[in-house]
Amino acid sequence: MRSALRAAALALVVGYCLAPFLWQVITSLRPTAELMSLPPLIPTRVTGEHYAAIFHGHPFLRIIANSALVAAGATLLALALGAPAAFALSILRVRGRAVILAGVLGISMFPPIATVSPLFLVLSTLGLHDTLFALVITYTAFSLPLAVWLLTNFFGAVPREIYIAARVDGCTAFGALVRVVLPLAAPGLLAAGLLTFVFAWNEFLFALTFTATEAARTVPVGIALFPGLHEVPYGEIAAAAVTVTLPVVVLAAFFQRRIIEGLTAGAVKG
Amino acid sequence: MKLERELDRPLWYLLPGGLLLVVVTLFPLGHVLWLSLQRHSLLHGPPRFVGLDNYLRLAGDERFWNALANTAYFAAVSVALELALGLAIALMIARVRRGRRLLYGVILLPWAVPTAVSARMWEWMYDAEIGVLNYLAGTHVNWLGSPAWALNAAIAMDVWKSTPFVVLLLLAGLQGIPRDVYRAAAVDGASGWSVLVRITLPLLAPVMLVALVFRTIDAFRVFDAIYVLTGGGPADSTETLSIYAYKVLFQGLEFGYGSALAVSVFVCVGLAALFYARLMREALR
Amino acid sequence: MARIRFAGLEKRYGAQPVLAPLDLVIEDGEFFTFVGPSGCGKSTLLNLVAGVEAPDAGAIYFDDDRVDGLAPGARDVAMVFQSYALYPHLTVRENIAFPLRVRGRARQEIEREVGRVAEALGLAALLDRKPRELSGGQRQRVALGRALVRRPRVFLMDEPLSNLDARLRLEMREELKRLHESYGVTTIYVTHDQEEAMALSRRMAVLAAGRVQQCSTPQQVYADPANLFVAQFIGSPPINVIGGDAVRDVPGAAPLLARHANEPLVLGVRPADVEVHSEPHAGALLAEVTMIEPTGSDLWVVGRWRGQRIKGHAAAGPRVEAGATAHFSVPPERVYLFAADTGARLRGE
Amino acid sequence: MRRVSRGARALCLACGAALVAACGAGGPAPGQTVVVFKHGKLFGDPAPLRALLDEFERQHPGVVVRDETLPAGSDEQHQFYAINLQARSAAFDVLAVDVIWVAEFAHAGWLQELTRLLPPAERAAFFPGPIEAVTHQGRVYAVPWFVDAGLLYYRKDLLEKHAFPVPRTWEELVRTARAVMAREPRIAGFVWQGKQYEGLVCNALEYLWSNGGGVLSGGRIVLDTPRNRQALAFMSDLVHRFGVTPGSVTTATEEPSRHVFGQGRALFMRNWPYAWRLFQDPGSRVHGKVGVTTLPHFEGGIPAATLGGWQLAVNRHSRQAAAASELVRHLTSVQAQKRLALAYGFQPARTALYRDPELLAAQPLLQVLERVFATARPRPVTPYYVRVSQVLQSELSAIISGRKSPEAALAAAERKLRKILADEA
Repeated sequence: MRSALRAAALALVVGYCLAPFLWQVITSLRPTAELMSLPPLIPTRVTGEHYAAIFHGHPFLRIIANSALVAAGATLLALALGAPAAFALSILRVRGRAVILAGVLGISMFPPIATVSPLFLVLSTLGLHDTLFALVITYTAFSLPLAVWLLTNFFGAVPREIYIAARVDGCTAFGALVRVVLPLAAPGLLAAGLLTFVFAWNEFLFALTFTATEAARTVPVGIALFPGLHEVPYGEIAAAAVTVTLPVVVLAAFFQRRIIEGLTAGAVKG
Repeated sequence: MKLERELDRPLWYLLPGGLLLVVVTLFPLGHVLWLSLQRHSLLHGPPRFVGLDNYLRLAGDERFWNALANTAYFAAVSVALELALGLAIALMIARVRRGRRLLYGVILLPWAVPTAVSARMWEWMYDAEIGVLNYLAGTHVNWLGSPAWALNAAIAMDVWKSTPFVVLLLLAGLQGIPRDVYRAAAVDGASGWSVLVRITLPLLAPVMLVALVFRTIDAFRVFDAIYVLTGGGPADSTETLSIYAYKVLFQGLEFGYGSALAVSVFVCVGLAALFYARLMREALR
Repeated sequence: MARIRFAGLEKRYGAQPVLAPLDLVIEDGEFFTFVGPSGCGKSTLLNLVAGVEAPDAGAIYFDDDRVDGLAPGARDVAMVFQSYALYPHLTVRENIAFPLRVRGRARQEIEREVGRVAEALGLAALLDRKPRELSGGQRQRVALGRALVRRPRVFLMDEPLSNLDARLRLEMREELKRLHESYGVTTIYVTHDQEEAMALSRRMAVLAAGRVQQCSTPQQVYADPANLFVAQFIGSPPINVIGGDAVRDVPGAAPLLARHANEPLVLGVRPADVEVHSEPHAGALLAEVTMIEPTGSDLWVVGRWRGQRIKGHAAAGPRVEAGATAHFSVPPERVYLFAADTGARLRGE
Repeated sequence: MRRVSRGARALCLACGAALVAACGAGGPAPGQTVVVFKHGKLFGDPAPLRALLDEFERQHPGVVVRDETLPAGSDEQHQFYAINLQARSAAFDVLAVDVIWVAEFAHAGWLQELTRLLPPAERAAFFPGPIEAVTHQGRVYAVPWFVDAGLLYYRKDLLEKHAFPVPRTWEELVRTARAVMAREPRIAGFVWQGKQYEGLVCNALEYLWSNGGGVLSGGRIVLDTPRNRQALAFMSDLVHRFGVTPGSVTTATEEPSRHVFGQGRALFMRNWPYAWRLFQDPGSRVHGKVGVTTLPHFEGGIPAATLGGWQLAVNRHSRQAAAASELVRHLTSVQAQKRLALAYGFQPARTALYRDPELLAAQPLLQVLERVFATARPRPVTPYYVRVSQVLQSELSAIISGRKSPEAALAAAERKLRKILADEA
């Protein structure tokens, strides 16, 4: 009996998590005529018109490309800046590292609203308004604290003797970082990178304020402000939402062990 | 051999990251604090130093207090639900072996979907006339349109989106508990319930606390969900601090008063963080 | 090769001295050991020579070159660690080749050198394995290979054998000695195992609380300890120590005591020099036997004399039973005298 | 900084290059003055507008007109102009300004005075509402370009079927709606925009004005009056007492209400003229069944509609003010407005065009729209409109969501608006 109960509970959990997304998929395949009427829960016939529409009418491909570029850029930069910092904090054991780490964690708590207006003013006057560059820099800065925190934990797992061995074998400190520490902490880099990517892929407030046209508009803003002047195409919004969710879901499912490692390393050691 | 002094000082490694953080985070925060002491509206002439006027206006602004109340309510209820639901789900799936990867993938889905996108999904489901929730429940509730329901509808969406995060943390915490602790409990004849209360929960407390901190701070910063779902309406019943600050800053273009609002959000988040930091230190002792 | 000279080398962690000023010379090609209990500063000294830590005062010279300012990689020093510190993500071949590749040596040269060292250490069959697929002994040999391959001026070994099981440890000890003889690289060996130190080193220094207690050949340190600490630390089973008034009653000690009549004294005699007889024996102490320890090659007897513990070596003849009494002979010429307060060695002229 | 890996450095260069490229095409040829015309994205083929600009270039040799678009969102355009004008930018010369910004921008000293283009004699050629919107302290700061206003859509077929005339007063509308709702299955009486946003202010003002009330009079807040209370009570009763408007009005903007009416599930609708064109589509479920007229008014009140649309102004910091003014005159001329009306379905700001046979043939709706635009009134013309609107939005939303009584909401709104005006003075 217990196993039946457990199976039912599991089904409930899976249903709870999937239902909204499944309904979105159904809506995206529902013909426009049936879109607004609900008696038929499952559409009588399935149509790909909405998927065609979003890539035809709206610069949707460009928006997805923007998001991917910004998220990848921010991830690379966050790792490129975060790894050396974490290396200094964990293996080089810089003095005052507990204070630095606490400060970094403090910064990660900043609410975006607190810094969005001055950033907006500065970026506008620098003519960086509505550019991908502005988003990359902002996202890197806002995901750096978490990245440094995670990487410090992951680098901490690398035995110190191995670093000393590399130094004695002739590497400079930087050489040891690149040749020995980074390869060994690769899973950590991947976990931190993934979390940064998902953060940048999901971010909304900065994207909303810093972008104006599809030159830099990202997915969350693109979908939030999807309707044109006159149209609220619910079918197309559903299609857009599904199109945007799939890659991230695949990413998450594929790298889920890494993501969980990242979350736990960050949190459990928190 | 010449005396080659290797530049090994660690500070060089902290410099690039630190510089970026200062320029893009600390400096703007300082700038906001400075702006909040000025009467700086883009539309009405050059900025003028006015000291604490903005904060006095803040204290007297009933819309600020309404936003603060909404934010606190949103944070308290959403975090409580997320922890309870998260714990239940974590305990339920902790011992699943078959199809564990698939299960984790499904659970990760809500967390992976951008909040703005899931807000559009839920807005479609919440529609009073053609929404699926009303259709399935046979009700005709104006979820996003009535002051009584709107904020709770937003909370429900946030719970759907953030519970996976809590589940994953707690699962990690559960895996952290060594197997033989449970074997010892079994030997001692402890039953399911007492194992949960006397062993699992106490050992899970630190991780639950971490989940609590992360979620509370995120909940206080909520913006995306509300902006897309209701825009703060109806009748300001879902207007949170971030939303009100955004309206003052980017619609009214009043950067002085808007900055004071932004500072208030920062203070709330700071207080919550400090409160939890102290709680965490006690819990760990 | 290199002649290592420490000139007033000193290291403190905050105000707490970790290594008192050290002046010492290690000859070229010598196998020199620092031995002492954990926390005595021996690992710090090794780190100073390796360049991983910087001294607070003093200098280190390899021949005439001052090296304490140099980066670890620039000192041409090789190091073997207690935990082996192999690169887990690299194969055995890549591990051994690592120091050469980092220095940008040519590919053929690297292959040749790695082959040579692998042959010498019997690792030829394991070259393509990853460290986690090897046994403790094999990993230790790979660590040695990584150190040998670059023909360093100095070898540093930080308790390399302590992670191995007892039998393998003895085997590796012989291998280390053989390798040293064939390569003759100046080696600084650090261990807490005094037996190992004595077996391996040409000269050794006993360290305690960051200060060198004695520095000379193993035989000298064993036979002529500079103070009570050295006497107790070196030699197993540990030296018998008799203190208090009982010292004066030890037969045969009189001539030694003559010159130090009024000082509080401590007397030490090595169990190996004490023979135990069931019948009375000239110059022997009568003690009640508390425990018998057979070790195959010989039989150790532990007794209680005037409330103090004494251990001796049972000679052939009738067996001595626990609980009975026995005679522990103390040869005056094998007795050491120490000042009770400072532990300094007192020598009779 | 050798630590930053080559990857990161390459990335920064790539973004930097993208930034430079985005700055726009090459500079003008020497000796030519370039007039930059900045405006919101026009939905439709850009060619007709370009043709007008080319014509201007032919008439003014040596002048080149560059046309730059902004995103459609009103907030975003507002931010863009405010940021650049406050920073005294001269990157654009002619700008298309929403009706509610003119007073704000003029007060901030960002617009060139254009009274010369629109002397009092010439103003009669335009509808009175837009003229009032572009005048600040007696001086003209923009020329109306095209006009928008709130309309009443009704189901001609259902009114004929149940023999009801087109309602002239709000009371009549409610009576008709309730009667038809009783006989027609699953149909809403009257749908409009009630979400807490700018649209709600447009809807509410139409009740206030049509009952003789309002917000501002002579620069002073006159809100908490019996007429206004009666008007907003009616607005609330549409939902809570008469049941003519569904409760979901509190989340409705232009599109959702247009969907409900377009699906044939509503008798009356308040919306902008753009919806009419969508109902002309043969595929629409209400094709041929829709009538349009001016919005009803209260007994003894006057018809009124909230004014929308765009005006053309000249940037105060523009270095080619003369050429820019000429461009404004050209684009707001009768011929230009006619061609734009034909190309994009804009409603001209000049009254004469509403009797132009060619235009009437293309857009029969213009006949009705003429009467509507004649009664169209701008939202309270004040430099602090954005703050005024934010207060109105939340108080009006409180009324229709039943959270506050009209009396309480109006009292609170009056107090807050007074404070804003005192604060800003």
